[in-house]
Amino acid sequence: MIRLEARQSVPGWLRLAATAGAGVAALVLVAIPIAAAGVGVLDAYALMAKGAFGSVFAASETLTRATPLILTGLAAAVAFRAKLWNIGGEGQLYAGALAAVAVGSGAISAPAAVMVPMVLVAGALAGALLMIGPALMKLRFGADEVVTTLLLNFVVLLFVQMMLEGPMKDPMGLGWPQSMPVTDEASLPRLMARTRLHAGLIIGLVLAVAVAILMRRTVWGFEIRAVGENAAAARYAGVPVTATMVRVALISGALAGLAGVGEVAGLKGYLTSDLSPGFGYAGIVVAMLAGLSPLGVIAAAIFIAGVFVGADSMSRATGVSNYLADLVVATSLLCVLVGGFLTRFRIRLGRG
Amino acid sequence: MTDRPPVLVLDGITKRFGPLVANDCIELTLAPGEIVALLGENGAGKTTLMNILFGHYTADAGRVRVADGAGGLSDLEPGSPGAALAAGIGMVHQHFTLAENLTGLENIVLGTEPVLRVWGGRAEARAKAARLMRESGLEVDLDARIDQLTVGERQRVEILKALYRDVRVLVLDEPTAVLTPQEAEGLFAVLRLLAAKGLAVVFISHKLGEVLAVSHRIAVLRAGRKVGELETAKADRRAIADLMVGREVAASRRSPLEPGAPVLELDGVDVAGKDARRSLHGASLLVRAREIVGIAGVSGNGQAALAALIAGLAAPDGGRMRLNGRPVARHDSRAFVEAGVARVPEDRHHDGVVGAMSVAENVAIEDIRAKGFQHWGFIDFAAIRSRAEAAIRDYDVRCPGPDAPARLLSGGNIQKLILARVLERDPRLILANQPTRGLDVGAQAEVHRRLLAARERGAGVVLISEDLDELFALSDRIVVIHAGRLAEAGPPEALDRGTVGLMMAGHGREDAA
Amino acid sequence: MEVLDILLTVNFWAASVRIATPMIFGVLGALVCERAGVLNLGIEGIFTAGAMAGWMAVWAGADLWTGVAVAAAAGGLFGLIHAILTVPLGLSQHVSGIGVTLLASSLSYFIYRTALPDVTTPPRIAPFRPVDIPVLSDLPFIGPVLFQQTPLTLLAFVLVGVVAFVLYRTPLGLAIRAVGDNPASVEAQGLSVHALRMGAVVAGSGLMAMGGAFLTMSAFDAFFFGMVNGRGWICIALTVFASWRPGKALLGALLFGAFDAFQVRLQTEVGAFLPSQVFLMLPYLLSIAALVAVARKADYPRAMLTPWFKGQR
Amino acid sequence: EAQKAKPIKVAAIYTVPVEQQWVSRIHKALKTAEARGDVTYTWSENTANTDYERVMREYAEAGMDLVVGEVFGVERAARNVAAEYPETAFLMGSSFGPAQPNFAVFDNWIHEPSYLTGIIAGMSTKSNVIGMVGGYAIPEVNRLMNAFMEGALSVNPDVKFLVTFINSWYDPPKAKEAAFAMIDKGADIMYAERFGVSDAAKERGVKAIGNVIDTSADYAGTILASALWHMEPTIDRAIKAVTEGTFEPADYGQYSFMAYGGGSFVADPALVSPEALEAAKAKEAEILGGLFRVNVNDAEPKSTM
Ligand SMILES: Nc1ncnc2c1ncn2[C@@H]1O[C@H](COP(=O)(O)OP(=O)(O)OP(=O)(O)O)[C@@H](O)[C@H]1O
Ligand SMILES: Nc1ncnc2c1ncn2[C@@H]1O[C@H](COP(=O)(O)OP(=O)(O)OP(=O)(O)O)[C@@H](O)[C@H]1O
Ligand SMILES: [Mg+2]
Ligand SMILES: [Mg+2]
Repeated sequence: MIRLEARQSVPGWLRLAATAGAGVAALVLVAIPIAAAGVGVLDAYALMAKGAFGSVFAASETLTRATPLILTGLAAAVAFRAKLWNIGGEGQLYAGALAAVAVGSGAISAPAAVMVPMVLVAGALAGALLMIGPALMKLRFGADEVVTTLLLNFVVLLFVQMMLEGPMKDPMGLGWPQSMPVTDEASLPRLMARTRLHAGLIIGLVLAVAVAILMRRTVWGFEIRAVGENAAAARYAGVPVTATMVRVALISGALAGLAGVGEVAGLKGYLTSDLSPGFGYAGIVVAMLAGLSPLGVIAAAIFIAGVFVGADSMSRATGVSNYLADLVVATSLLCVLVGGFLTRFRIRLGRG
Repeated sequence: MTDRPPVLVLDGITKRFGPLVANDCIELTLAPGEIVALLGENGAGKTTLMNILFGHYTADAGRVRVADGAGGLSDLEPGSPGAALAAGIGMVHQHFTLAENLTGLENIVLGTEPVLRVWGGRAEARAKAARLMRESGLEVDLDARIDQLTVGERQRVEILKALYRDVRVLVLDEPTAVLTPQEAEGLFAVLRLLAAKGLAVVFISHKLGEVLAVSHRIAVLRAGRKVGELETAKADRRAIADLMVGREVAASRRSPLEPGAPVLELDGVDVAGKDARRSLHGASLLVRAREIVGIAGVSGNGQAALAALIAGLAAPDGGRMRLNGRPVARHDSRAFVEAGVARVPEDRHHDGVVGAMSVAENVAIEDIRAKGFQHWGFIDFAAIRSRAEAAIRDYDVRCPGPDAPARLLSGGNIQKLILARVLERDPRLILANQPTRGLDVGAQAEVHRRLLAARERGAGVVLISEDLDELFALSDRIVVIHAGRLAEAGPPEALDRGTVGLMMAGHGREDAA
Repeated sequence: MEVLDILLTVNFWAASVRIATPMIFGVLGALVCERAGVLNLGIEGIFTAGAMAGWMAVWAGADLWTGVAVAAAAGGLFGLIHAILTVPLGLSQHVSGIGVTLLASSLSYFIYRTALPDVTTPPRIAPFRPVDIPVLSDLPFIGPVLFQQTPLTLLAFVLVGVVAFVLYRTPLGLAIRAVGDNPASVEAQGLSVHALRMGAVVAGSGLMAMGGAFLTMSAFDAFFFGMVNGRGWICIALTVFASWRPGKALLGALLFGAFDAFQVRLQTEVGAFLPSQVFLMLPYLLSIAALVAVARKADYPRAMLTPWFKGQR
Repeated sequence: EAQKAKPIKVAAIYTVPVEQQWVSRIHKALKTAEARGDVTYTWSENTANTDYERVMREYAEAGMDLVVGEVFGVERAARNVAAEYPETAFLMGSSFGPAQPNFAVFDNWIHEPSYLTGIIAGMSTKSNVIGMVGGYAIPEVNRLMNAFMEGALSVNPDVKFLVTFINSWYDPPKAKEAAFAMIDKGADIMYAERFGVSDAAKERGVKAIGNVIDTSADYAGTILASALWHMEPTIDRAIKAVTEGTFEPADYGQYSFMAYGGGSFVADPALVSPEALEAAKAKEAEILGGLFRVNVNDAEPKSTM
C-alpha cells in the first residue's frame, strides 16, 4: 500500500533535488517525441540549452519573453492569494497596451520623463478598470469571476481589433489594422544594444519585490491573505472584505495592464491584435508554479520563457516541427508540478 | 456483560503525527451489548483512535480485530472504511461527514447501494429510514438538503446514517455536542435499547453527566495513552476528572454584582432572515455592564440572527438598537470592534480563525489597523509578536509558538486564542456564542473563568448557549429565544429547568411556570 | 422585425443546434468533472486531441464510429493525466489543466505534422451525414431543427439525458455529487474518493473529446490547427451558467449556439453600419449577462479545487 | 556580391500553420525549388509575432542565404533585424515597400483574377445575392474582396453582397455556419475566402468562387471560378538573384500579377455560361494587354443589403 505523509518542513536539499529530478524527468519524457522525429536526443538538448542561455543574445531573448510573464504572473499571484480567480490577464494585458498607445502614440507630446510614467499609469489604470466589472459582478451578484474574466478576454480582444480597424488605426499602416507607433518619448528605454531587453524587465523585477513587501509586510497584504484564506473569519474579525477584494482586483488588473504596456511601449512599438501569444494565461501557470510567491514568480517566469525559447530554437536547428517547443514546455511544466509535490509529501510504502 | 466474547479488540494501537504521538500503544476491548465511554481532554487522541478503528487513518503499529462469524477474531483491513463498514462498524463523526448538496436520505443511503445499480431501491430505503426515525426519536426532514438544516438536525442525520447500516459496533464521537438535552436523552434511550439487543457502543463526550448516565464502562485517555479504565457504576465525577486532567478542576462561582449602565439595548428589533431560523421578530433585550444575560433556546430559533446583530454582521430591518447608550451608526464588524464589542463566534473554525495564518496574526487580526500595530500601513511585527506571546502566556494557548499556523491548534486552544484576542481590549460588551461547545472540562472551566472575570471588570455579556448547566451557572438573567422572539425568564435563582425547557418549547413565561 | 424574422426561421434554429452540439459535449464533460470536485481546464486541449485523434483514425481507414471512440479514448487518456495529477497527487488544478491543454494541443499538432509533413491542403474524410429519421424528421419545424442533424448531434442530446439520469437517479451519480461537495462524506461511507474523482475526470474528458470529434467529423471533414478556437473555454463558462445541471447545460449550450447563429445573421443584416467585432462580441457579452442573471442561484460543488488526502484534515 | 553555389540555404518563417491558404502558396513554391535542387529549405510555422524577430535572427545567425516570411505584424522590427545581417537576403510579405540593403517585399496581388471571378459571379447569380465570408478584415483580404465585388458590379449593377468576418483563420465549422446563414438569406454564390465556405455551398447546392488555391476537385460541381495565387515566379526570381549574387531590395509584388504568371484565373466551363466566360476572358486579355487596371482598395468591404 502506498501512503502519503505531509512533511513538517521541507529541507533545502530536497527542494533542489526535486527540481533537478523534475528537470531530468521532463528531459526523459521529451526525448520520446524528439527521437520519434529522428533527431539525436543529446544534440537536441545541447541545442536547447544553447538556445535559451547559450549566448548573450539567447539569454536576452529568454529575459525578454520572461518580462510580460513576470507581470502577468504577479497579477495572478496577487489575485489568487485572495482567492480571486482572475483568468483575465490576457484581456487586461491588451487593455493596458491599448491605453498605452492611446496616450503614447502622439496624442500628447511631452518629454520622456513625463511620457513614460504617463504611459505606465494609463496602462495600469486600464488593466485595473477592466477588473472592476468582474469584481463588482462577483461581489454584487455572485457571478463567478473565472467566467466573467475569461469571457472578457474575448471581448477585449475584439474591442482592440475594432479600435485598430477604426479610430486607432494607423493611417500610415497601409490599411493594416495596427495602431500608430508609440513615440520615442513614450517608449520604455532599451537595456542593451542589439537585444530586445527593455525597461519593462526592471519594472517587473521592482514590482515583484514591491508585491512581496505588500503581501508580507503591510496591512493590505495582511488583509488580502486573510480574505483569501478564510473570508468568513476575516469578515467576522472586521477586515473589510469587499474593499479588499476590489483592491486586489485593481492591483491584479493593473499588473497585467503593465505587462501590456511593456510589450507595446518596450518591445513592439505599436499595437496589433496578435501582441500576446497567451501571456495572460501563461501568467497563471507562472504564478501557481511559484506557489503564489511574488519573488518565486520571477524564477518561474524565467523558467517557462527559457524552456520555450530554448526548445523553439532547438526545433529550428534540428528541423523538427516547431510544435515541439510547446510540447517541451507542457511536459516540463507538468514535471515541475509533480516535483513540487514530492517536496511536500513523503511517500511511504506498506504500513509501519 | 464483559464476560461475553469480545466483538472488537484494539490491540497496541500507536499513531504518530510527525513528532507527536497521538495514540500510544492503546488497548481496548469491546463486548456485545456494552457501552464504553471514551474520555479525555481535547487532543487526548480519542478521535484519532476511532479514526484508526474506522479506517480513516492507518495505525503505525497495532491492529484492529473484529469478531468473525466463526466465533474467533480476525484482523480488520487497515485504512479502509469500506472494510470497517463491511465488518459491521459504524461511526458518527465528530465533524460532520455530510454532503451538503444532498438530502438527508441521500446521505443516509450513500454507499449502501451497489454503485452501478441503475434502478430502484429508494422506496425501501425511505421506509427503513422512517422507521429508524420513529424508533430513535431523531426526526428530520429526509428530503431537505443538508445545507438547509441546523447543526442539531445535521447531527441527527449523521447518527441516522450510522444506525441505518445495522452495525454491530457503533462509534459516536461527541454526538451530543450540538443536541438539545431532550434530543440527547432520546439518543441515549435508543442506545440503551440497541445495546440490550447486542450492539457494542463507543461513546465519546465531554459531558460527564451523560457519560455517567449512559455508559457501562469508562476508558480515559491522556496525551495519547490510556491512563485508566473503570466501571461506570463505581466511578464519580471527581475521580474521572482527576484521571483526565491529572488535577482537580474547580468550577467558577458567580459573585453577586450590581449591574451598571446599559451597554446593549434592543427595542422591538426585526430581522427578516431567509427563513424562520434566521429571523427575529420584535426582539427587545437589555444588557447592562457587570451582568451576564444568558440566551436559552433550541438551536435554530433565531440565535444566529441575534448573534449576527450583536456581532455587527447584520443590521436590523426594524426597531432600534443602541450600543453604550448611543444609536448604532454603522452595522459592521470593525465599527463594533471599535465600539468595544468583543465577539466570540459560534463556529470557531469557520468564523473564528484564519487557519492558514499564524497564531500571532490571528491574535492581532482585529487590531491590525490600530495605532501601535502598524505605521503608514506597514505592520509592526514586533508589536504583534509581543502581543501574541502575552496572549499565549496569559491564556495558556497550547501551540508550537506564535508563528505556527492556527489550524494546528485544537478547538479548545482556538477558543482560548479567540478569547485572548477579544478580551484583551477591555470590552464593554461581550457576545459569547456557544463558547464551550466541544471543549473538555478543563477548557470549559477556563472559558467560564474568563467570562466571569470580564464581567467583574465591568463588561456586559450576552451568553448564547444550548447548555442549560452553563446558563444556570453563569447568567445573572436568562432570556429564552423561541421562533425569533425573546422572552425574559428571570434570574436563574428564581427559575427551574422545567420552566425554561417549556419556554424553549414555545410556552409563555406564565403558563410555563 | 428583421430580427424577429431571423428568430422565426427553421434554418436559424437548426444552425443553433449545430453550433451548440460541440458545446453540449463540452459542458457535459466539464460538468461531470466539476461535480466530482475537479476543475478541468484541460478542456481546450482535450477538444483538440479529440478533433485530431478521431479525424486521424477515420483518415487512416477506421469507420466513423470507431473514430468517435478513438477520440473519446484520447480524451480519456489526457483526462487520466489530469486526474492523476490533481486527485491522488492533489496538485493545482489550474496549472495541471492549463498544462494538459498545452500538452494535448501541442502533441496533437506535433503528431499531425509528423504524420503529414508535406500537406498544404488538409486531407478530408467522409464525415457524418444528417440522418433521416422516419416520422420525426418530417415534423414541421421540430423535424428540421432537431431531427435532420448528424448522428453526433442526436448523440449529444441522448447523452444529456444519460448524464442527468446517472447523476440524479443512480447510486453512482449520488456518490459523484457527494464527492464534489464533501469528500469526507464519501470516504465515511466506505467509497473511494480517489476512484470516484478519477473516474469522473476520465469520463468527463472523454465527453469533451467527443465535442472535438464533432468539429472534424461532423461540422467539417478535416483537421485544422487552432480550429477549436476557444470553444473549450466557453464550455467552462457555460458550466457555471448551467449551475452544474445537465438540463441547464443543454439550455446554456443552445442559448450560446443561438447567440452565435444570431450574430452571424445579424452581421449580414446590419453589418454595413457596425464593425464586425460588435457582433462577434455578442455571444460573450450575452453569456456574461446570463451568468449575472443566474449567479445568485449558482450552486457550486463546494469541494471543487480542494484536493483530498486520506488521513489528513 | 558573390555568387553562391547551389543549393542555397533558404528558411521561411510563417506566423500561421502551412495549411493556411496564403502561406501554403509560399510553402509550395519553396518545396518545389527544394525538389529541383535549387535550395535547401527549413521553416518555422505558427510563429508568434512576439517571437518573429528572434527567429529571424536565429536563421540569419545560422547562415541562411535567403529568409522568406511575412512581416505584417512586425514591419519595423523586421527591417531593423534585416539591416543587421546584410549577408542574408530577406524576402518578406509586407504592406510596405522594400528597404536597403537587403529587404525585399511581396504580397498576394491577385486582385486581377479576383476581379475576373467577380465578373463570372455577377453574370451567374440568379438571386443577385452573393455571400462573402472572410477571416479577418485585413488589407490582403479586403483588396481581393473589393476587386471581386467591383468585377461583379461591372457586369451586374443589381447584385448585392453579404459580408461576414469570422475572426479566425482556421475555424472551418464557423465559416461554414456563416456561409449557411448567407445562403439562407438568398445568396446563390459564395465567395470562399476561408475553408468551410465551399463546403456549405456544396451542401446546399449553390455555387462558390475559389480564392488563392484551386479546390475545384474537392467540390465537384460547386466552384464556378477561382482566382489563384502562384508564388513560383516570385520565389524563383529571388532564388536566382541570391544565387547569382544580384539580390536587390526590390518590390517583388508585381510577380504576383497575372502578367508574370503570379496570379491566374480559372473557370469551370461546365458550370459557367459561355457568355460569362467570354466576358471574363475578354477582360483578362485587356488586363494582360495593359488596357485595364483593377483598382486596389484595401478598405473593409461591407454588406450592401
Ligand atoms: N490529521 C492529523 N494530522 C496531524 N496531527 C493530528 C491529526 N489528527 C490528530 N492529530 C493530532 O493528534 C492529537 C489527538 O487528536 P484527536 O483528534 O484524536 O483528539 P481528541 O481526543 O479527539 O480531542 P477532542 O476531545 O477535542 O475531540 C492532536 O493533538 C493532534 O495533534
Ligand atoms: N490539518 C491538520 N494538521 C495537523 N494537525 C491537525 C490538523 N487538523 C487538526 N489537527 C490537530 O488535530 C487535533 C484535533 O483536532 P480537532 O479539530 O478535532 O480539535 P479538537 O481538539 O477535537 O477540538 P474541539 O473538538 O474542541 O473542536 C488538534 O489538536 C489539531 O492539533
Ligand atoms: Mg475528537
Ligand atoms: Mg474535538
